[in-house]
Amino acid sequence: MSDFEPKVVAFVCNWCTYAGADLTGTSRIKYASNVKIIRFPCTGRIDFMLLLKAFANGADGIIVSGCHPNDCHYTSGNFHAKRRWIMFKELMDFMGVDMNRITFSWVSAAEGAKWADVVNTTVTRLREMGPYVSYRDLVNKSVEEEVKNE
Amino acid sequence: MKFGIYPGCSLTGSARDYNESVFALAEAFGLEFTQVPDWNCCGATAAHNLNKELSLALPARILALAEKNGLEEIIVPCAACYSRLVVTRHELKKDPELKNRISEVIEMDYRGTSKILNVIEWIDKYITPKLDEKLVKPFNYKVACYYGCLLVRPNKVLGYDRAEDPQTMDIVMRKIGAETIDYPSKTECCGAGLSISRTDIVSKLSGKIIEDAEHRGADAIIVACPMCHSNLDMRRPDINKYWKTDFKIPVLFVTQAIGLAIGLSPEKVGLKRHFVEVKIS
Amino acid sequence: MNNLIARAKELLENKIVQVIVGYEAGPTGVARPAFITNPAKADLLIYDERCVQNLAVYLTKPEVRNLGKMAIVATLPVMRSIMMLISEQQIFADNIIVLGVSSDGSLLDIADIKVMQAYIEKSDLGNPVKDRALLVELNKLSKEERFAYWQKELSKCIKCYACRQACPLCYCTRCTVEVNQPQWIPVQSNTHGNMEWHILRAMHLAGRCISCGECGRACPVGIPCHLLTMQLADEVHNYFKVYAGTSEKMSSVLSTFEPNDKESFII
Amino acid sequence: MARIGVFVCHCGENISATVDCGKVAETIGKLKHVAYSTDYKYMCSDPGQTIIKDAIKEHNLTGVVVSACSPRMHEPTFRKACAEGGLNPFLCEMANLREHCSWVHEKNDLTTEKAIDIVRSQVEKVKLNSALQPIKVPVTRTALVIGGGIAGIQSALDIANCGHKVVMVERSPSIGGHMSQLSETFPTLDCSQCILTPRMVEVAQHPNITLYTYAEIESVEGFIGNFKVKIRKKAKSLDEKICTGCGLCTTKCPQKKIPNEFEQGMGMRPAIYIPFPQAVPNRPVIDREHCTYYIKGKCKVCEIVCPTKAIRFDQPDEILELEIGAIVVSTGFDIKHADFFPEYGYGKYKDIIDGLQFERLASASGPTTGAILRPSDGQVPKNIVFIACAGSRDPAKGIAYCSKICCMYTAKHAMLYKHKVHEGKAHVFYMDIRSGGKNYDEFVRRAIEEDHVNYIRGRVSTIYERDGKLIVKGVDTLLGAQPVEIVADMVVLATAGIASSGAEELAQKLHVSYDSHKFFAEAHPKLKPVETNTAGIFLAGACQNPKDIPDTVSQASGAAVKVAALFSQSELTREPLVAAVNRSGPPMYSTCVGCFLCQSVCPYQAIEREDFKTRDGKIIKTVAKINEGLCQGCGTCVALCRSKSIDLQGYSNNQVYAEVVALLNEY
Repeated sequence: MSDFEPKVVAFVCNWCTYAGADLTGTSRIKYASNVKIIRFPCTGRIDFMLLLKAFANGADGIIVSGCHPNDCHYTSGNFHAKRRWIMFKELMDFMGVDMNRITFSWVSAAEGAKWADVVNTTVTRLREMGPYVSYRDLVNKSVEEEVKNE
Repeated sequence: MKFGIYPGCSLTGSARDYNESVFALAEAFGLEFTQVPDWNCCGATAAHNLNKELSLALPARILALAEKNGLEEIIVPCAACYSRLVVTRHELKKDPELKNRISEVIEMDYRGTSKILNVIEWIDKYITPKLDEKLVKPFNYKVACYYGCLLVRPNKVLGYDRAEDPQTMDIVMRKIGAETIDYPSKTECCGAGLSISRTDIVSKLSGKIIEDAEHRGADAIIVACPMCHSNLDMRRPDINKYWKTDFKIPVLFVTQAIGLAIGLSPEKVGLKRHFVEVKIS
Repeated sequence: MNNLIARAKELLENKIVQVIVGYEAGPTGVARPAFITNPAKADLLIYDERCVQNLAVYLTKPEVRNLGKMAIVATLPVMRSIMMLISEQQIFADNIIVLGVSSDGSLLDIADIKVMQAYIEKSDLGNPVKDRALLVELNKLSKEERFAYWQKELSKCIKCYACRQACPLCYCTRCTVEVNQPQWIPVQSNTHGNMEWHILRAMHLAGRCISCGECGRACPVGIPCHLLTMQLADEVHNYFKVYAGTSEKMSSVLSTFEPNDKESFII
Repeated sequence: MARIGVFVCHCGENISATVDCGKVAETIGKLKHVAYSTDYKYMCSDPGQTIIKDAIKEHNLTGVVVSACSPRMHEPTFRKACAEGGLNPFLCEMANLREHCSWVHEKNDLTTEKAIDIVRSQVEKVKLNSALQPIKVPVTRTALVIGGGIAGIQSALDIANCGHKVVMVERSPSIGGHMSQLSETFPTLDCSQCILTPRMVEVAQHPNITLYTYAEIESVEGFIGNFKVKIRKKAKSLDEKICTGCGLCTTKCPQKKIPNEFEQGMGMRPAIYIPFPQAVPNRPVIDREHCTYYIKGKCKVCEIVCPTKAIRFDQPDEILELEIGAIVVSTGFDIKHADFFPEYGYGKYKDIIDGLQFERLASASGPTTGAILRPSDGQVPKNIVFIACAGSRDPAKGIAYCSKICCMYTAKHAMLYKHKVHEGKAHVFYMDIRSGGKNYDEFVRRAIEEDHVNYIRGRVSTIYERDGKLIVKGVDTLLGAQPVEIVADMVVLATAGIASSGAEELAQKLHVSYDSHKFFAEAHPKLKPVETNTAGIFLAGACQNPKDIPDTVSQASGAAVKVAALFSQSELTREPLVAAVNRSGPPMYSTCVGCFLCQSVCPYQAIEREDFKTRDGKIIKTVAKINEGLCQGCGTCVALCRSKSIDLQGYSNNQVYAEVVALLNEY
């Protein structure tokens, strides 16, 4: 377990966090290579189903990040996203899905260092938590169920 | 409707004149009070300088007692007591955790359901509506209404009248026939509790308040706070000595002025207890 | 009840409406929905404790709509559903007459939407009492226990989508589960796919669920799936201080925002 | 069958120092549908771009992934290269191997593996890209300028001089705005009217400008290039074509006791009035609220005296409907008045006035013809106090912002006073002197050093009247917080600038956002200060925040250029990365069920309704429709849509889904 490296997918908006991660690069700040970024125009575009798809496809953790409140390039996408994540988080908690596997953050285009920090903190936490077996088992078990049914 | 009254220390001591006039008015208008049973000190200016929890627990106990005895409204004639009670209600409302802690300290359940009225609110609600029919001797004087600090401040907590140039007492006084003057010293500091320890400061500050009223041609200063009254009235010799003046302007409680206007005798409203003579024509 | 029948007759006879949507007793005595177009048949209408189904589900069905202007026997959840459907522009207030029934079965005088709104506003809008108790129990469990609980429950799901069909607010003509570009929800019924379906359903009802519990009642295998949407209805009220279905002008919690919405998990 | 080309850039050594670019190209080259994969030192260089262009032709590529730096850096470069190579530019994606990989990780196998994952996800995405065409929107080349102050005047003239039609709407009876009320202007002390009135006349006479005064915006619909605007022309109660503006009616009107708005209430005007002598248009209007005829039903003196019989008592309001291409909002500002200040007597002291009232006192055309006389008794004040930051920079009063113009005009006021009352004493209480601007600080220094204005750094706690004098109590913080008491004859408050009344309602009609103080919000505080978040609507002047004349005029010209640029072509071209609601044949027409929850999430009001009807006009179904002219492509509606009926070009459900799957799975 000690050499476990979590797979992390980051869902970020183009205008703040993607640009912030660009700044991390330009500033040559190093962070864990476990994270892979998917670019969206806005946090408002991020469908909660995509997060489930990431877990189902083997992600051990997820980062969702966008513009700070009031900084949205589209003025309000992040506010809508915030409400969506509040609901999603409460539902996941209620269903027993471990929300410690998802980091929600606001990282602006100027916060290159914060981005590195968000990634590193998340990866460190996930290393301790280990692979997301319970969700993956669900998928694997489901495959087995089908095989049995057939 | 059962009213409570919380007299506090001054109404039973140095401000008996105030107490008498409040009760005289109540009697004249057929209103009855129940004193909050087993009441204690409100903490006044001393407690909140020493210990925040104590300064909240003391008034909270008074309020809890009022609730326990089914007093939906309590009138608090002393402005300092009024301020402490309202501030406590405010603090406990915004912090439920603190409320629970204080409830434990006073060993009583505090809910914050009793309404707290200052003397002018009480007058506005119960006296003013019937004032016209009872008015027999219009108070035909030019008066300076002096509110002091605790009746209107902190404005955000009390939410009562305007913080600068308050008007409620002026309106009541005009109703009984008085002419109210434009009086910028309305909320200036009288020196308050320094009355004992630094009488010189009180003399200086209260002197300015009196000078301004006299200068503007007032016949009387009207107050609604026992502390203000004692500083402006009882300390008059000190003030005159400090300023080398001979200010003679009398200082009346708003309840006394109303009492006179509805025909109560000067004795009945406690005027004889004043240090500065109140000459009634 | 006689009032209800009389009113129904009057509405049909005077051609104010073409159909009454209500309850009648089925052959085995179980209450079932009735669509009464003939005034003579209005006597079939019943309203008693057997009548639990949320009839609002029929308001958006073309088969019922095509019958013409309708009157509907409406309990509180039905009224709230109607509010939601009006606010989401699925039905028009002018096209419907509400035959409100109170919890004790008496006919209410719901003259218009304003009256209905006033009635809704003074009612208890929280989840039904028995479901509240279930939610409290579930919330007491540890995360792992809850995960196990839902896995066990959801493994039973056969993806019949009765929960969706019974819900007055699942009125989409094409559901996400029918989208295969991309295949958001696996077609087969397996625990993982079932779970994603129920998450999707609950999220789509977040801020919209009016706590009628119809989805749970409709489930043929007894999954308490209504608890998912009811939990969110509670959370909606916790966070945003609103209950769904209280006004015809209501905008859904997830399609609006306040700049100072509070949360504690975004870093 | 997709044929993807992958081009891995070394970026000199920026990428290749930590990522094995050769290995990336080789691994990716083995993927299904990847027809060509290569690496090169500098992909963005001319030879690099040539590699791409040649490969597109040679391998008949259907998509390109350039694996290099951030798309925020070079996406336009490579999309252009693809277009030149004959591939639709929107079939090109970038994998960010530099900022998101090589620069932030150590050199090791994991880093190269991550690079491969990133490229693979872009390959999967680009397979699903569609060839998109830029969106063309027609443009109506007529601008609407709302507000006829100096900002509106400047914008209108600049746009009109570019040869475009302009409609100017002003709600008061004359254009000119606050600038026409000013006496002299800082820092040059030239007369405001002298520099403004020629421009007002120019507006009235310009062949390209149509002026509607005493008119307001009723409603605004549509989008950039294609607004439909309704204007309410309030009844002036006279026929403007016949009226000669002789003004006889205004002298004969028996009702003369209406506070004159132009004089800031320091003079009176009749019910039929021309706001000021230089007004444009120079025609009177009847103020129906105060006119005796409208109140009591009789009078009609103006009708009797009018030599041309121009009075029309029964004239109705008129609604005009105009097609507009762009809108400049220049509704200006108001100021707080003395009654806003409890500590200064809630406005009860006549000799405490605000800055605009002082302007009128100092103005040669004002109520005192330029003499500084105090309102209470008409005496010349010997001792005058100016209080800067009255209300501004005071969170306790709800106005945390700096009103920007007060420091300068207070210095000007003090100076004007000293120039007129030589023996008088002028005191200024200030918090800081903010005099950034060309020749501004020199101006303030002149007031202090040459005109000997007494500047006191500190706030004024209270003002009250005693024996006919105003007692000003303050503090001098530069003298160790020493209390200061000044016995003044008059006090001038430099009160906070606030949004013009009705700004909020107008913003809502325009669907433009505004801040908590009701000032209109710019699209970006630094890089888009003239634009709003609604395309085609621009801001000029103090409707955005308090501004002085030079700033206002500059911004007004800036807004005019934005409008002129928009009008430079008959069609508007926009990036096609917008949302779309699906369509299909009858009977479905669309999977959209018409709940319109998407309408309330859209920040741009880009979602409209489309009805599908039978031949006899009966509505079968109403579904959402995206206005491509307005949509900015945020995609919030896409994620909200329950039936997945909306999708976003460039970030489609299919594309992002494929990205997630590809990032996590090796093939």
